[in-house]
Amino acid sequence: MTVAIVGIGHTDFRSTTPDVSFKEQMFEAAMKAYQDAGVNPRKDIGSFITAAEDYWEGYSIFDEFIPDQLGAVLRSVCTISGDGIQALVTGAMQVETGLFDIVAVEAHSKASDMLSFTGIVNHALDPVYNRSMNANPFFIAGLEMRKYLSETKNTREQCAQVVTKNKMNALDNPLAAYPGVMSVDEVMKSKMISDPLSMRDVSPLADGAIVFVLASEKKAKELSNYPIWLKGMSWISETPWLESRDWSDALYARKTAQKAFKMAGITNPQKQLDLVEVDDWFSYKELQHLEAMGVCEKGEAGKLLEQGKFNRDGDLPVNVSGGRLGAGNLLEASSLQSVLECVLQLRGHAGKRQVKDARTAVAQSWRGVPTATGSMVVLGSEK
Amino acid sequence: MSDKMKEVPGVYLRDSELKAPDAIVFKSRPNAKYVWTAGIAYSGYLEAFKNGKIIGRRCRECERIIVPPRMFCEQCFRSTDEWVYVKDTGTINTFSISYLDADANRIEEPILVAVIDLDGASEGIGILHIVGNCAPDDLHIGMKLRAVWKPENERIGCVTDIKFFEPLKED
Amino acid sequence: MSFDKITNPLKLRHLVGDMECDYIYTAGIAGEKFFIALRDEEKFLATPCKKCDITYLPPRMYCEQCFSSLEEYVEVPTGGVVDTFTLTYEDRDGEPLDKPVLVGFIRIENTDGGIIHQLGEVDFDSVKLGMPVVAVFKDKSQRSGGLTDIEYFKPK
Amino acid sequence: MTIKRRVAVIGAGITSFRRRLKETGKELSYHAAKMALDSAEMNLSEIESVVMGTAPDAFDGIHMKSENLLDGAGGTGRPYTRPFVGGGTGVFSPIAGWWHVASGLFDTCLVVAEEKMSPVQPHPQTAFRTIWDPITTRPLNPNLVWIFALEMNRYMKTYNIPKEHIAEVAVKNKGNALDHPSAQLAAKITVDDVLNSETMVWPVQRLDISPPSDGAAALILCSEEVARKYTDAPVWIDGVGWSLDSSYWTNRDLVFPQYVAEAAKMAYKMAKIDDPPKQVSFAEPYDPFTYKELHHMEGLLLAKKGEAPKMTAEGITQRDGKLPICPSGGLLGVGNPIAAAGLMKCCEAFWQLRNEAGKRQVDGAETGVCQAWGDLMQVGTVTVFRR
Repeated sequence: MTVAIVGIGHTDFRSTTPDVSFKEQMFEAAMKAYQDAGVNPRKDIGSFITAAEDYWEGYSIFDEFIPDQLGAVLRSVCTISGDGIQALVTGAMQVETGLFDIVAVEAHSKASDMLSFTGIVNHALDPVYNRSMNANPFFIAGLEMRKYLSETKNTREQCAQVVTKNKMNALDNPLAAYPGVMSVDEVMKSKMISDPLSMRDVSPLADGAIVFVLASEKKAKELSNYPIWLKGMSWISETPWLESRDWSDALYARKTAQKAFKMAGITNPQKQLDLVEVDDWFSYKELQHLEAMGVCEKGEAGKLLEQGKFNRDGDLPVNVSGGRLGAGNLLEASSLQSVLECVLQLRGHAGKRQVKDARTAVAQSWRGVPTATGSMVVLGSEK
Repeated sequence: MSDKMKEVPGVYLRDSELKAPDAIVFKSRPNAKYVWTAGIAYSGYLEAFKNGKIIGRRCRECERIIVPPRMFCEQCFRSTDEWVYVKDTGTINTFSISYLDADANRIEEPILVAVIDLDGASEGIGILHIVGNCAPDDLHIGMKLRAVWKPENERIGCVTDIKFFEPLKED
Repeated sequence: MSFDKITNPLKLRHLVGDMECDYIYTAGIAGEKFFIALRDEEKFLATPCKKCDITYLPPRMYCEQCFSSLEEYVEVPTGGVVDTFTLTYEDRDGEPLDKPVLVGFIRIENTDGGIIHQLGEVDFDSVKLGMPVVAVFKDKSQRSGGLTDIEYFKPK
Repeated sequence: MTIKRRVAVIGAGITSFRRRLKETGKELSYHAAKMALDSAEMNLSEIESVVMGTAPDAFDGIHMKSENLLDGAGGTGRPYTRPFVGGGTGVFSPIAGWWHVASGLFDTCLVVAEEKMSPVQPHPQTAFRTIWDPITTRPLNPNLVWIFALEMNRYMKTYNIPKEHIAEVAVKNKGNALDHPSAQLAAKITVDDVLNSETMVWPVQRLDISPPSDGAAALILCSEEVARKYTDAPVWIDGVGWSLDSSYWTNRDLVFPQYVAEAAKMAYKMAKIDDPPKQVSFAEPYDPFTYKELHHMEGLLLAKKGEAPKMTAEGITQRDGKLPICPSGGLLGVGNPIAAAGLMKCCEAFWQLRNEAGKRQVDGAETGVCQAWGDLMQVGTVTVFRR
């Protein structure tokens, strides 16, 4: 692949944004991204892609409402009803075909427009087999967390440490919606949602928009002094049937990592990667994803976390941005938040939280309950 | 289908079978509630409605006045520059006569629907609304209309603060 | 980045609404067979894929791994083991429940699948992973075709 | 613009289209995908990527519905994506499949489109209540047909089109559908039947509208190298185009579908077509309403502005005419499970170009164009197929 990210734009992430519509939010992120890339969307950009889901937005056919504020009227525009990274790789594929030189990719969250988030998640469950129980759909995470912890011998305390680490990391991320100094005890004693999953194990929702400008190799070199290259990419869906799940292994993360690492020539992730942004929709997911990706052995992540290896100054910093737990759960846009962090780090623009000599980074995502869909991109400052 | 393949799969299910007492079916209604943020442009738009006026935005680059207002010009891709009131009169760009309600049920008294190009806005800038005080047969493209507002104390800042548009009698 | 913004919070407007409709879902070809056997005969039917050596429960019309059409339905026990479980404190809308629900994933014997259902006649503290459980069916008169025809799974 | 590599279609599958089918969405997807694989004599194991095309979640009544559907589409354990452009999705999904293969990232892609509109009660229309802007439009309590009637009226008035000419589209398509085994509303009707049918939203009458349906369709896409292994008669995707116009549809002139024209120009440029009426042997423009077929013929530059109705009245667009339009029977005849209906058109192009369309076969089919339309009268998706 020879596609690079040459422009980034974003809003702040906030628990609520009553002052702007999703369109005005997108407009701000798009304006900044085009400015950053030095492109005019009305002339230079061939294709525009948004990641969005109707029920997150409260509109059927949300695709209707995206072109104007992206400068995309009467151009090639589409929605990917999926994760932000799926939209990003769609853009990369479009560039690779030779059809376009420059593509814009957008994802956002206007989660605060939802008054019944849990009810909406419940509506994602299979209507025949999984909706009859009157339980918060996060029971699925409760089931998975118990099985995962029991099989790996990782502990609830270690999951709580993921929360404290990510909120702490978010303190140095000016975009983050949920930075904080939270003790392990404060996580452990928080209200139970679905035992062993407690309230603080769940990432809190936030609003925000992110736009990237992608370009072919030739254009990237013209446009940017610091193009960030997509060196590996992969996205996999595993069975949607909860009844066929393994319940402890994140198979989608295992398979995406194998493929993306192979593409990027990564054979020893711990050594070759300078930072990793993994999905932490739920605290245990960070540990589960790290193990599935092969960053460490199954059952090792909790221990390594305790040893500080995943801290910002550790051997392999994980979720320096704060992840979903610290920066806020931006729904489909959270994976682009992870990519954004990687790009800032690889450009050397991450300010106080800059990881030294960052050259190769990974952003990994999961679409949340009840899915088993995950994506990954490997990014590098060198081609 | 290809002439090589002879059968198309799919088992037709009648409404009566679906609703039979022993049918294996699952019913549900989602809890999917929202509070859509109007944002800058639409908050201004609704505020104007409350005051009995229609407001748009001007883009100084293409010099268009656009309604409904937006904070960005989709043609020039830049921020629009200022608020501009337009008139509450206009011309029918196109119309239709509906014998269906929102759930596709038949209604006796048809609803007259029109896109109304507003006076004072740029050419071709219209809004969707209902037409009243008009016989269906009298409706025509190019017809001049004016807004009929609800009384001030009934206006809440909603497009329905205009009850409907009615034919403008030319004197 | 709009040039103009709103500085008076009282002028910020919102509209409330929903995206709700009533839905009736069919159980499908395999689902209908499964639920009729469950309702009328207190039986679990599964569909084996011989090629992949997977026995699906709930039964499927096709094998999702190799796409073989699955036409043979076999009866399997109405019990299995607790593969994992959780105690849920909130209802499907995220509101607190009067009494938390004990939910398990029960791996059904002789199959590669299972059923997510409530666990009964057992305390949260006494449930163990791997514990054998069996389905308790509702009275025939109360069954309507669906997993709700099972009251819960109880320890064997 | 140099396209990295050519993409072939080597298999197609379809279910029956009906008001309601017993199968779940997954099962419908499976039926279509399996038929497509069988027709290509291919196993699922040879599929490297999967694209799912399906219209709004509010029909099936499942949030993130593509996740729920994926095992039926062969998505388990594979890269699986759902591109979405409203009603345009059916013809857009093979475009997404095209970039999966043309990019060089995958050698094969299974493209499936599914729609189950029947779960919505009391009528699928109810799910359309939520497609509107909640600030400017929803308070007016609109019905979806309103806006199409507005567009139709604008089109008729501008070019002075007699309703009789528009009615010919329903007569032709429902008649063509008599030869399509999936068809839901195939019938031998007359222009008078259309003109005398109940008025829904004037000028739209009952027989101007395609029905809501359940159904699924599928295509197998692959690289040239793979295609040669499986068949001597691949069909090529030689042009793709898509375009989305402004959401502010009351600020646009509805008389001409500029978005379709932009998409068509993009696709024709790629396919090196400079005189579409001469170089296109048949077309499957999107026809959820009678006038839309005509509107779209003009958008596809197959007819001059305002002239498609006359061409239709003259019989040029009949299956044995000079430019056959919707030889499948279209949405008006075969049915309208939204995304699946769009992909049905692409399946038709595949069968026509392979000379496998049986009684529906068009003579000398060399190049076929499929097009779909959607959102708020806003999106055009165009694919050019060649033998």
